[in-house]
Amino acid sequence: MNKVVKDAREAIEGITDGMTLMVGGFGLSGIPENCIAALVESGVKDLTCVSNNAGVDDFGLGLLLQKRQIKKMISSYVGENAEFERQLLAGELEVDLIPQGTLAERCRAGGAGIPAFYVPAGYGTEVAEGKEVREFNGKPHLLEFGMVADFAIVKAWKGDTHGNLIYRNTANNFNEAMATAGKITIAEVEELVPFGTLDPNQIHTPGIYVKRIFQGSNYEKRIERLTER
Amino acid sequence: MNKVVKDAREAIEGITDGMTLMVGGFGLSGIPENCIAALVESGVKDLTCVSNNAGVDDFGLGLLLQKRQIKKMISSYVGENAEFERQLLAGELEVDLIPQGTLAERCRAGGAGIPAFYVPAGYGTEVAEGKEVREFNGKPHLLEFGMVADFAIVKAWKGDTHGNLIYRNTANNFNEAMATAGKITIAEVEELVPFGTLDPNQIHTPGIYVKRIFQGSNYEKRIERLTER
Amino acid sequence: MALTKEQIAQRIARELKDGYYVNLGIGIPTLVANYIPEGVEVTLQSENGMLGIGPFPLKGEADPDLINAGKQTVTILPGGSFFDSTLSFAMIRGGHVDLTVLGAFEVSDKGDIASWKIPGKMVKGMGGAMDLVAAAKNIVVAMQHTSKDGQSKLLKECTLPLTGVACVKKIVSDLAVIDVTDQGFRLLERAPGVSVEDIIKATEGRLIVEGEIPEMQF
Amino acid sequence: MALTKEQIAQRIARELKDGYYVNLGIGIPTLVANYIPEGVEVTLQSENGMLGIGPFPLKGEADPDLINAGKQTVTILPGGSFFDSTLSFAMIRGGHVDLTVLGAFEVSDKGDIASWKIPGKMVKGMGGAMDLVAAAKNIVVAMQHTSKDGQSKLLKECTLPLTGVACVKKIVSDLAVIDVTDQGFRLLERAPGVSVEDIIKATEGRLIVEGEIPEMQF
Repeated sequence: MNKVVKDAREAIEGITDGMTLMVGGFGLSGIPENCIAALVESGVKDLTCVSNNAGVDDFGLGLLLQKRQIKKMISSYVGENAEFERQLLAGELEVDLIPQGTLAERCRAGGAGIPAFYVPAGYGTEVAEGKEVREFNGKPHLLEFGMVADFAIVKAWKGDTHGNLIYRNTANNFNEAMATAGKITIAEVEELVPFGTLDPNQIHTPGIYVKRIFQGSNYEKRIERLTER
Repeated sequence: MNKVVKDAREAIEGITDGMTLMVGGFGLSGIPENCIAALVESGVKDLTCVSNNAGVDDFGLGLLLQKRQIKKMISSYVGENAEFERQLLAGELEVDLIPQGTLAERCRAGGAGIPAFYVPAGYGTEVAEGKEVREFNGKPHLLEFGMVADFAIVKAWKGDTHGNLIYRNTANNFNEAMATAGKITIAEVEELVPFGTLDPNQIHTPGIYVKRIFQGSNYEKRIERLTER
Repeated sequence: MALTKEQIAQRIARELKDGYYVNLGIGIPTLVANYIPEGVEVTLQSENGMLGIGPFPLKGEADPDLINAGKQTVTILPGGSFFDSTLSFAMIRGGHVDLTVLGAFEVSDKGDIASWKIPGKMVKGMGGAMDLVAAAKNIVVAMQHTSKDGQSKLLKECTLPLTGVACVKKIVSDLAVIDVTDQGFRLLERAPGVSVEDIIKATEGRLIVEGEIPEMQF
Repeated sequence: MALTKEQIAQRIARELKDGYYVNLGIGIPTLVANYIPEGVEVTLQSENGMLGIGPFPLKGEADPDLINAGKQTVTILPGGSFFDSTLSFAMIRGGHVDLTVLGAFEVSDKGDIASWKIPGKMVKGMGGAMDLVAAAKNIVVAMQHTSKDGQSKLLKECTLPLTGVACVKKIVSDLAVIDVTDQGFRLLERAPGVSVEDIIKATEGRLIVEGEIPEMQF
């Protein structure tokens, strides 16, 4: 069992044009900075990215948008990005907007072998268009489908050489669900430790889900909205 | 916000004849010993118990079976209990056997506001009788329903006065899912600590799910199959 | 005098009960946290994965790993917890959050809400709003009663794309406190110095006015 | 000579590949852990909520909070993890477990398996078996080829209540190693001293025998 790779460049090997990627993070918090940089460098294109947000103009997935490497975004909120807006209005980019809880649950379901499930969110709105409606306990629900990706790319605080991951604070967000839903899951961590050093009761993502892991470098961890007392 | 109760007797107040209870534990590991004892003492009857197992003859839910307080068991495996067998064969007890993963997921779904979902487990078996079948990706699946209980009774290792819970090792099992699915959730813990003393990144069950909590006493923590090297 | 944003928040804060778990949306709803009544302990949920939102960090103490759903740096209070987005929405969808406060562009007298999209303008996405309105037990909307050019935002039917249907329970606008009932809007309180007539004029949807309508006190 | 239970386990262990995550059922499958080949690192999953099952505890060191799916006290290896039943079956159902080894009363030549219930006798329940067989990528069955009175357990159709349909990929019995193919059972290896004729006689379901059938080496 050898999951440890040298760096982001080695980690993203096999990601090719047209693939679907899940990318963890909420806003700029908990995003896999190293892998995003490596994807930009690789020039891979026509990507479908499943990610709650689309970064900002010059950071996060915004860097891939700038280079026009993304064909389609599947997100819940994309409102912090002028280049995104330009590409969308110019018809250069497809967007599939999904309620945030449904997006999280679809990733979780994909990883959990649940092909479909019912939720109330979106009933009666344009999100419901073309979806099956069914009533439970007198309340209408939509049928939503589990989702998997060719690669899931997540960022954790600590990880071990067996691929066990621990997230920190609200930087967990979508990472935990997406880690379960990649055909191949890549984890970049701030600190890579030998297996056996993490408390087995505190692991958020068990190593079974992670195929490749490396310790990232030069984390910027940019704050999107610094707000102080 | 006051969730702390004195003991199991106070915790089970409001549990009345005919109610549905979820009871955490796998075998005799992670079972709410204090609450089970209090239920026996209370004499409440005609209970429907959702629990992976039914205890052994003289411990765990077996104690409630002995006193004939259980009308129906919803479980995945009930094979360690002679009194259970007697009552079942005598037609005194109803049993609904559910695949273990489906049982866990039904509790989780009930707590997560997901009224129904599809799983492959049980297709083509007697478990599928009367259930809707639907194919996804060429594979038949069964429609299963989320489940909630009047009360969920769980056992944790540590808990705080805000109801945050941490389980230990494999004593977590069904407790985490069931804690989310009780209209009222009762937690008994081996150690009750003041809120603010647990690491917010290590909490398995956030306090929002727990309405009543107390520190149990005299835990026997009986081992069902002692196996040593 | 129409209520200020702060007064809207202050009035909504009176809906809070001890022990409530509450999700506050972006904008006016966020201000509610500043007016939690004495003796009422409320736990704030942030849908990106935490319970127990605390005040903004002290200067220099912001943590990029600790933000709220509006992406602002925050702190966590003792007794709080962190979790992933799936569990966060599981607790929302499962009805474990007692009260959700959010803003709106429009609300209909059937409780429909439009709050996420203005066609022709930029589409930012619904974020967690559709999940919240579809599932919270109790939804209070903080909003302006009319647009800047005087058009009512409390309508028979919403004109903008919906966030959810038949879900809003209560509205606190700059002019009034209104319940949404099976028969339509029901006027409960009016802003200081605002007459019932003013409110009727500003409300396009069915509005029930019965008995004396008290003036809010601040 | 028919294989002993230990030899069945030993033969199954040869199916393990480095890095595999494996769920071992109760009985013979549990013994597989004793024969993991040199240089092959395998992580054992226990469906009650752990990865990295270690050996039984030393005398006096058993922990009531640390048991396997058979309710025996166990230990955890470095690099292992604990989780709840929901996540445990999410990883099983989601296909993250590479190999599942379990026992069976009967297997059909279509890969159906009966392993949980004998009508008229006590019904103990299916536990996690139905979840495991419905979802694992690769299911190997450890079983006796015939009943004590010589009846075949590798059948055209199972006679006992099913655990799952069309799911078994491979069988290691006391007589043979058999693949389950679209055309039925296919004989791969025979136990030392057991003839192809013996195996044909002991197999009621369709059995494909092509070319030389090697004898297992121990």
